[in-house]
Amino acid sequence: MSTRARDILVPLACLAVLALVPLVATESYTRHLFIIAFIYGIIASNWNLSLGHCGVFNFGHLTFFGVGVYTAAIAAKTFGINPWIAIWLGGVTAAFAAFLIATPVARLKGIYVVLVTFAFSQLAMQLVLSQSQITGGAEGMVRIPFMRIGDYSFVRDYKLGYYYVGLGLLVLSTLFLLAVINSPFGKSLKAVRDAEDYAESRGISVSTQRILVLVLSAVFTGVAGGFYAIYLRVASPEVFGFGTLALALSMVLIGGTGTTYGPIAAALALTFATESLAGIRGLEEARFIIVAVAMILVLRLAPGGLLGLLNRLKI
Amino acid sequence: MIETLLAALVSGLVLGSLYALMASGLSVVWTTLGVFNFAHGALMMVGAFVAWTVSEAAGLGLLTGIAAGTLVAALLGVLIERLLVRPFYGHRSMLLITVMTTLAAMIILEKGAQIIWGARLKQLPRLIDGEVSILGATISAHEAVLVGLAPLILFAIWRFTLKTRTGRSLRAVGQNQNSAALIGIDVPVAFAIAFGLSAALAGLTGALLGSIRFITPVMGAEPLVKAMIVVIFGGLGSLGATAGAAYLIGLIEALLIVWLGLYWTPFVLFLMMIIVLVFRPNGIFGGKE
Amino acid sequence: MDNLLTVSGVTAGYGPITVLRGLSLHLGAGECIGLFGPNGHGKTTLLQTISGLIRPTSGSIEFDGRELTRLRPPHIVEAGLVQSPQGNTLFGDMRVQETLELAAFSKHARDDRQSNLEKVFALFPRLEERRPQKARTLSGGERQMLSIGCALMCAPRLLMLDEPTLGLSPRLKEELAQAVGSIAKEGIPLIVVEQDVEFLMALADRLYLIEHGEVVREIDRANAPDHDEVMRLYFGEAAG
Amino acid sequence: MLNRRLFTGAVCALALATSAVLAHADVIKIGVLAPVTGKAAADGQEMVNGAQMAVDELNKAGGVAGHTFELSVGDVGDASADAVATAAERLLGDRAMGAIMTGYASGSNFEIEMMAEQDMVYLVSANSAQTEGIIAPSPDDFGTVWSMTPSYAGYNTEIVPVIEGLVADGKLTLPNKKVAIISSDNPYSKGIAEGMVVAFGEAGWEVTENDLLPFGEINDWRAFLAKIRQNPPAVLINTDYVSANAATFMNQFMEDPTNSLVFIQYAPSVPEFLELTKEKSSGVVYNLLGGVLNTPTNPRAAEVLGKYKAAFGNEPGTYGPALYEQVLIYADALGKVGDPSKRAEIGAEIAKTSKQTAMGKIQFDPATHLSVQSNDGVPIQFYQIRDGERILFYPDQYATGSFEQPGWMK
Repeated sequence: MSTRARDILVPLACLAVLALVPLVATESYTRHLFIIAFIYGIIASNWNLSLGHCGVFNFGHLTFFGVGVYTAAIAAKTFGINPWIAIWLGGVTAAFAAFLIATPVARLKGIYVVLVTFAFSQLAMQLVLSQSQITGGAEGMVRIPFMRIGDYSFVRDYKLGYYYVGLGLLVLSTLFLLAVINSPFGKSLKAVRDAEDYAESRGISVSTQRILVLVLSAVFTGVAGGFYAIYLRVASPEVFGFGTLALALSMVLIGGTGTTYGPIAAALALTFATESLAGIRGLEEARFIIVAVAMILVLRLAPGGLLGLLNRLKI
Repeated sequence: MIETLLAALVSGLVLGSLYALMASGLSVVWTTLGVFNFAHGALMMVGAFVAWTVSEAAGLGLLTGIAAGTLVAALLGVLIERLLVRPFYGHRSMLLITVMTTLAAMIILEKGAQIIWGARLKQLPRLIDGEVSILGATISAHEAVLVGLAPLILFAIWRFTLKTRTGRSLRAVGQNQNSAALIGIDVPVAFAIAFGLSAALAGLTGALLGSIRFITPVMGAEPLVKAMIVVIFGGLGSLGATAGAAYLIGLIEALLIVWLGLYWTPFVLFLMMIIVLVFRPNGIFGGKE
Repeated sequence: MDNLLTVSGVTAGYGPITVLRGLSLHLGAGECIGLFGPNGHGKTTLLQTISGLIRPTSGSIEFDGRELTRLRPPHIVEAGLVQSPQGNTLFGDMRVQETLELAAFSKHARDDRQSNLEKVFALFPRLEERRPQKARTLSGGERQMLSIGCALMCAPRLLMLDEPTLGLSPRLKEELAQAVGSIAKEGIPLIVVEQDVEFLMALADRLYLIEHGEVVREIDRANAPDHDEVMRLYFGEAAG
Repeated sequence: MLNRRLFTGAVCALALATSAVLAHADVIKIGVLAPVTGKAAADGQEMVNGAQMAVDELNKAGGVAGHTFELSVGDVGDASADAVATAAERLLGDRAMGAIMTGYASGSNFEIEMMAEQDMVYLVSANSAQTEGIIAPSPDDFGTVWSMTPSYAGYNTEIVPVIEGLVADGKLTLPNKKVAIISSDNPYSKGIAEGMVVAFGEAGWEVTENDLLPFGEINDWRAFLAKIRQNPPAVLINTDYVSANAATFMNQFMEDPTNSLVFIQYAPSVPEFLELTKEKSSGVVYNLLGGVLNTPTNPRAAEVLGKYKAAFGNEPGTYGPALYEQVLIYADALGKVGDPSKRAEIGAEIAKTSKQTAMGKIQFDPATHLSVQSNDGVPIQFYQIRDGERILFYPDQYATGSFEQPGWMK
């Protein structure tokens, strides 16, 4: 099979399988896991746009997600905006937040990027906690309106509706990422990552590019956050917490920073793998250790991620 | 008003001493290897737990416990260097890869501690009981010991890096690895020493802190963040600047708590950190690049 | 086997890029040799490979009858094979005195630390003046002197100098050339990498021309070409 | 609200399917939704232990209505919404699941709606204000969800008459009528602090400090205490319920105590608080609503505590006994209904509960689904810690001792 065909046919086949899953998985638990995996897939693959494709080590990516969560929650609950619109508002505010973070970060390098973006995420969490009359503070917001189409309510359909909304968002996000990566802009990203000085000598403005890439990576991350709030009907400050960050990061790394599909595949694999361990009593702590060890092993043995490894082996 | 200010001053001194011990360890690894060790706080926690096991559970006394905590943390530090840092030397994005591997080490240590020591809070007895009054503000005698001990330890590290062969070799490796190797310094050994020394400092700090705060698997997280702020303020590099920044941040924090309340203090500290990073990435004491 | 150093068939490089391609050369006891050739063709890589900074993919390096190929830099320095790297700042934040003291790091060099220090200061009086200064504040020539001084502090049995006069003013160049000459006179065997072939010809017993990671010509004092031929060798062939 | 009718059919179909499974199953699973890992793991372990204890006991007695029980744990970790929802979904998705218990799972209790949507029996201990907020607008939609804790309103107001009563009885001498309050930014602490400010104000007290802290780990209370020492109040109240924070507060207060009665919300009831403060906390006052009522007049509590200690080797806080009682309340209701798949009926049976438990006599309020607070039901209990002992001094009918002026007060 030619590479070209493989790049198109394999994802399409996967998509077809995912589209048929709800016919087989009729109980809501499995569907729920898929929905959570789709959300993490969007987070991880978009994070990979800045981390893998542009080499910006953004430690505040989950801030964009959190901003999306709270935007949708406040829009839908406080202002009564239709949830279908509210989730897209999450993308808008996340992009704006990304712009705020990106402006100072664009000029920095290496560890400083890690530290500033980390500080920003802490700042965002403090803001959410302190503005409790708007955000619900430490306890968050509950009873966020759910989705419906006409008379069809997305509650009590065993998550069928949410499954397809989640899958749809994942597809849109992936198409968006592919479009970005294959555009001339996307190609210039690689140039910056691999040879910054050379890129600058060719007239590519590195800082403008970094700002743009952070903003682009925030859009669907924010939308995913909005969907997360509407789907779970809750917004709570734990989304800024370290646990979510570590999990998403391990998805990016295990999936492979060079690919678009790697983090998505890793999101699906890790969600189901950790969940299958979660049911075993006594292993609750151990599953985090297993994920951390897997992350180290991938970094040591297959720096391109597991999907990158498969690609190299021509499977 | 004056009394409140003095109380803040003393409080800042206690915080500053703690931050100085934490940050100097972080800084030793950073200056020698160019690695930002996110597992530093977790090593501190391990030091506290081991000290507790030896001194309380096994009943061998507090000083033995502190020594054991320091030693175990040091060994773990060497192990982390060997397994999680050394394989990536010379890699193009070594700095960022080691951010991730040390993060993974942090998760493993924290979760492992929870499995080993359980979820219930623990505390060590104090080195000395009773209270001490400084400038009209009262702190526990144990904290007074910490305040006195921190400058001594910092001074010892400073002399070590300045005057001893091993200490100088760490500095040499930090400044130019190849040249260091060419005069016969064993670079990997220097890296292991730096990591071990830094981890020993973390373990010692943790064991001392375990008498003031409570020992939990996540007790290292907050001090790590503060140490990060300190190292950034001081400028990633010199030990003296780091120590100065530690006391400065401790004082600022204590004053902020008085003026703004505990509520907004962390917010302002993070904001300051961002401003310093953006406008003076080499720290407030650091020179231009 | 009389040779102090034998390099045979060494292939080495940086990651996927191969720089040295089966290079061989040797240095007899008490001999000084010079390496020259165009930039980027492997002279520095060769020195780094001998010092153990780069591990060769094939070939062998023998020093004083001992196989060095798999040894790491500290053990090579311990054996007495020392390199003074190309004009760099060494350890910018360290003082001159400190740097020199530290340089006597290996076990065998430690005992002679004091006498070696005196020798270095005798050789480079300027360094003695600059003792309390930090390395980053030194001039280019002084840095070069410090670098050579450091190498001497290691009590070398074979000293490798990588372009000791690079980028220096003619006056300083002269000063350094004299110092290197007196090191050679003291009986320390040298391998010197230089662009200045005339300087090499005056110093070395034999010269190797290195191009594309190979020795393309060995020049003996006996069959020494005249100045014009050297120039042609150097520029003509390199360009072609 | 919930668009019920549309999906009644689907729900019925599922109910039939599950009943087919459950009717033949000998083993009913009891889920525990708890923070088994992460910061609150100590609470989570205790919840699991308490439920395990009840399950073992029921099984030893031969089960209920022919069914035996098995525990299934859903870890909510650090309580992020997806972790809670995923753990809840896993438990809900298990066809053999008969009921789910928790002390607390999320801070917001949002999972209550997930439970109600599937008519899952869900018994909760903490966060009764959030529970009330979700259930009170339409209690009928939450027929299977019940809270062991009464409304927190008592926390806001009862403290004033209790303190004034102590003064009137001559057991407590106060230097002035000032009160200083510090709270932490979470609905529980903040809500109670706000309620107290009102209650003290109405009783003619002067509130000298009313500070708010960020929610989380607090290692240094000295700046606040310095302000207290400037203007010592008669009563010093801290509503931060995190036991480590409260223990630090107590230790630092005792470095230079003022002539003030110290009241700390909830935290002193946690066994760790005593271990961590030792003699330093002798004299501190706290109260409990829905906590273990360990007095001679309620022998049930001593019995449960004794069993827990025998089984797990340490003293439990509230959640061990609470989860134990929750499982037994479910078992009672199951015994009456017989069929574990008739969860709505079991919920209705739980509503009728009137049972003497370790927390007092549990009865549920149909309007809020919370347990009812009263001196005959679940009382508010005031304790003083003295020399490592917890002395219940109010209400009188349960008292195990009487209040004494703390040693540090003049």
